[in-house]
Amino acid sequence: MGFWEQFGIWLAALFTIGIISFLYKDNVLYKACEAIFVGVSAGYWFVVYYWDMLYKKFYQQVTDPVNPEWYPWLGVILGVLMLTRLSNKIGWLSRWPLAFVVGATAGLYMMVYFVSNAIVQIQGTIVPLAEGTAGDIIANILVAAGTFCGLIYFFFSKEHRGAFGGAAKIGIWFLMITFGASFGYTVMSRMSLMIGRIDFLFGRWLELIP
Amino acid sequence: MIFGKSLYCSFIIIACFFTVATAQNEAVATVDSVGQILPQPPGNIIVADHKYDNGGIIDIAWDRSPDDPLGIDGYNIYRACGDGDFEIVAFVLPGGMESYSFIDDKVERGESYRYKISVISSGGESFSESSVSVRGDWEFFDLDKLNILILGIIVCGSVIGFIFTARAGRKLFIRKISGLEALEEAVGRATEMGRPILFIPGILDMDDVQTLAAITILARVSRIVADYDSKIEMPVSRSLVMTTARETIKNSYLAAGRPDAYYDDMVHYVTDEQFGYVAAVNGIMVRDKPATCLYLGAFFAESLILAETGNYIGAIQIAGTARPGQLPFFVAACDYTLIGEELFAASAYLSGDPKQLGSLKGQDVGKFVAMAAMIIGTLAVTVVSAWQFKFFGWLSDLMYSMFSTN
Amino acid sequence: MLKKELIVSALIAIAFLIAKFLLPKPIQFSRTVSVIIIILLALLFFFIFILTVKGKYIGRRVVFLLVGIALLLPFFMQFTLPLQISPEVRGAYDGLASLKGGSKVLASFDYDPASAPELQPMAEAFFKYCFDNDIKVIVMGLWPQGAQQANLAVEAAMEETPRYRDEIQYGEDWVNLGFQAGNEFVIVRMGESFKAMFPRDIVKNLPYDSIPVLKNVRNFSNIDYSINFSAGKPGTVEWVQVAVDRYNLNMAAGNTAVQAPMAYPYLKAKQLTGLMGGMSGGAEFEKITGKFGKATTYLLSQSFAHMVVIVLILIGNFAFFRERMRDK
Amino acid sequence: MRREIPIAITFIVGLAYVIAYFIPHPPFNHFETWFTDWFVIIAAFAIWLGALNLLKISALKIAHKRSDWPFAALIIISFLVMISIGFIEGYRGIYADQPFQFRDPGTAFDWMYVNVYMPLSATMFALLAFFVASASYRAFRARNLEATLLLLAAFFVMLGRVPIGDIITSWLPYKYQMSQWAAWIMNVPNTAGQRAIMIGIALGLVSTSLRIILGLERSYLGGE
Repeated sequence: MGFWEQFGIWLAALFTIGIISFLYKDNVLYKACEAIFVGVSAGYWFVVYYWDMLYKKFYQQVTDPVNPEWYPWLGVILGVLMLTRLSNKIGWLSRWPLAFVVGATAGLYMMVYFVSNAIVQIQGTIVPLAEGTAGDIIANILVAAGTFCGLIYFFFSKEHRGAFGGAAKIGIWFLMITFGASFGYTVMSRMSLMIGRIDFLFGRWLELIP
Repeated sequence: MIFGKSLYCSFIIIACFFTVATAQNEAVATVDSVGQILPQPPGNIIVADHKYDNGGIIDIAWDRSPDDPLGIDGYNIYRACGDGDFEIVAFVLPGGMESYSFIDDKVERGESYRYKISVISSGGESFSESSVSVRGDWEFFDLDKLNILILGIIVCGSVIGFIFTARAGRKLFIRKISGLEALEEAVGRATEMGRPILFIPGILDMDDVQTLAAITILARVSRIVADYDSKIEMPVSRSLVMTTARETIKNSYLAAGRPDAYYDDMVHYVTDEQFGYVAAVNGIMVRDKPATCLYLGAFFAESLILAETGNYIGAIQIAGTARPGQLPFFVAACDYTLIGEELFAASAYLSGDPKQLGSLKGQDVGKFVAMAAMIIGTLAVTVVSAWQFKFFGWLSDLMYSMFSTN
Repeated sequence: MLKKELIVSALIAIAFLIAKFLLPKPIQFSRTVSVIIIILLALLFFFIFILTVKGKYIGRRVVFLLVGIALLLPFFMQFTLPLQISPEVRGAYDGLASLKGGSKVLASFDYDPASAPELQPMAEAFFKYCFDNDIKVIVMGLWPQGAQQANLAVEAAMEETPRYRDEIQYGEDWVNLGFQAGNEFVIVRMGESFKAMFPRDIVKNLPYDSIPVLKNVRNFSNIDYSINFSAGKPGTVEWVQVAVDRYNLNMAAGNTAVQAPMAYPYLKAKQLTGLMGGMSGGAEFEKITGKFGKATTYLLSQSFAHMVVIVLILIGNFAFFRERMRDK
Repeated sequence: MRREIPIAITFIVGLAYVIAYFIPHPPFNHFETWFTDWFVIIAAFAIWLGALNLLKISALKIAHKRSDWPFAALIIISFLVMISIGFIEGYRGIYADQPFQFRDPGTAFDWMYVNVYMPLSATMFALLAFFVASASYRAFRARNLEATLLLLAAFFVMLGRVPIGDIITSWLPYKYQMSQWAAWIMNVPNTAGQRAIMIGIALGLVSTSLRIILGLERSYLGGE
């Protein structure tokens, strides 16, 4: 193992311990780690944006020796307009790129979500209920009924009263079970991340783990 | 030994050369002159214009040569334009599939083409029959997506329709959304206690619709705040969100007739980095002890930290996000939670503007269509599959095709 | 005050240095010691239970310490846990197993090192399986760090199985096209042409057309199967919405546990052929492919951590109900 | 003009995406390519705003000698170090005989990433493990039926997704063991709930997007 690799492991271990030390209380080491983190991460993204976006998507495309593109120039114009934010006088120009970003987001998401989240999921619920074992049938009916009641909960133009209110109530139960399942999985994920750090600290750095 | 091998190789090379040279003659011999076994040619060549494109693409598919599993070198694709000669356009490596496909995107729109596939193995090359002639056509509209267009028109049409109905002055009923009902009270409490209101618009940029929803809610909230002469505090993690939020609040104060009470630092940028941001917000919460915390927008892992800290300082907390993974933490730790669609409905609801409320009604039509389709479709499919009741066959087919995406 | 802080830090530093330079390596507990530790932990929790019921809630730091212990100690124990393969993971495996030699698989690495503990084991098992079964892998990433994670996974696979170094040719058996900015828009444009999005690979900087494995690969229609390792956005949702729904790609997903519940409706609607969720999904995948790795090792810690959280919830709620009963 | 042009831009761009979905040939199919590239270029410019703001705030802290000014200095230093390395490596890579990218393995940028950025961000993330545990002990209570359902589902999933769940229920037939319970919860009620949320979100999103594209919702431009 070379010097830089060894040094890197020690440094990473120091940062790991520094962040974990926050659990005891806020301290100087943690504050230093946090400041380095903010600086390094801002720098990291700055560099990545520069090379992956400005260099690749603009510079390389317009200077391509075979067939240079013209359209990235328009993107750069919009980007420069964004920087007018820095001035109070012409800052309103930055609304143009903003309007572009918002319009593109709205247009793309509208279609994408409508198709994948609405249409395909509705199609997914259209299954023969009475197929398979008794357990399958119950499961099919529960999925259909749960989706149905869940949608009722989201109805805005009708008061949740009577049978409608009852269905909405069942809908919220399904939603709560969904949240519980998400909660369980989230706990799992967080624990896995800590396991990863422990493996680094005690395995790779201290070499205690077999 | 070596001599034998090279002789064998030269035979193959000569044989290959011979077959390529006579490619036009469609002569398919199974055994060539030196006893090498030629591979059996691929069959069932299907050539079709690529649907719903600009006309520059033709799809080719063929069944593998029966010798494919025994080891071949690959397939050559030949193309002839009009009555012209066949030329090699591509070589496809064997992949062990039952049938192969190739997309030829180098054709001219409006021209007709024929194709031929050959298989190459150590025994030589043998050719398939020539395919029928196909023209590269273009279609204006992607008819595969007709059903999506129809459904889209129904949903968007009803949203727009109700917006106009509402604009014409018809009163629309919208049920109470408890989290939003509590909003005014929460602002009032903060005013009484003389403490600020904390508004967190999620950690994503303006290119997320949840952030957009949060900003539209901010417009209403800051109006209430301006009316009550309360104070709002809004740390953000994106520079775009910062500038947008500033404009939004400024306008609300203007509308409330109190432009003098507005100042830029109500909204301040912290950092793009998720946890750096959360650490800063935590600090603000513990130091300034806001009476009311609003978390509306796209949240990730920070939801738990925020909600826990808010609980600890005893603030009224109202949260809303469309990210199911974070909802449990908000539901467990906040006083009110806007779930999914409710977040998008919030701005319309709070505005009380009939146009906006009309769009909520339109959304309900969409839900109604979804629920009706689910019931009708499920029943039809169940009846057809369980009792082989053919009469409903058309209905189940219709429902399937209506909600299919390919 | 500062003096006390300094002393504490110095003590911790000395403890770590002792661990680094003086302790025998590696540490392994025998079965008996492990069982004794587990019993001691159980007693500790019982003690906390008594305290809590009496109305004395233990402090945050004690909880933190308990979690830390529960996560750390299992690393030194030697239990193997029986593991059942769930249908979700089986689905992902079956998709891979049904491929013939020479098939092309697109693997999108959409995560960063922060999520590596969950997703890296899956990625390593995936590569090992593909290398052993002559499945060609085309790697790309929608996250900047994703493509690097793929390189690390291949490196790890080669470290463990040195024969891959001879058998596996870069460019013929796998290729890394790297990261491309633009989130779901990248997938949209890949539907037209891969080459437009990835003119060169990132390992050897070769032009797209000169890479053998990419011959005849124009867009999704030339891909036999695909897998997506995802830790958030852009990730599985975007892949399903664009590549699967628009271009009918066959796809399985490996997700962090946080993501996994959201992917279930896609699984049920058959937009995904299979799903590996979090560490346990990874362990199951390792088991079904027979390529054992880190996920299997981590699973014991994971189990302990879950037990700790569950016991804490139970204790908290038991105390809550007692208080409520008393108030009535 | 200050308001009309942005609304027009939003309308045109939004509509172009919708049209491009249905009409797959020029010029509409080019729009997606163009817009994507413009979008990322705009984002690349926008980060200048964020970076300048960060530098400004930190510099002010140092200038005013606020209590935590050394940390503000640390932010500036680490930011500058990171971008210098990134730019040096990037240009070195372009002009090298064997061209490489700034983040390729073996570069200083990669070293910084692996040994500084990654441990910091991964550990920050991992701290949540501890917060989850503490919240479990003190916050997650079965206050009412809804909360009880949430906790029960979480209980089964947490146990069922690790082998311990099956060990506890090993006396039952496999079909009724804990992992099967967890799988059932994921496949049945979770799918139903997720679906309802997804369909609802999709409709809410369509309606919000529509309002934005049509210019009815313009608070992103600063209020009404």
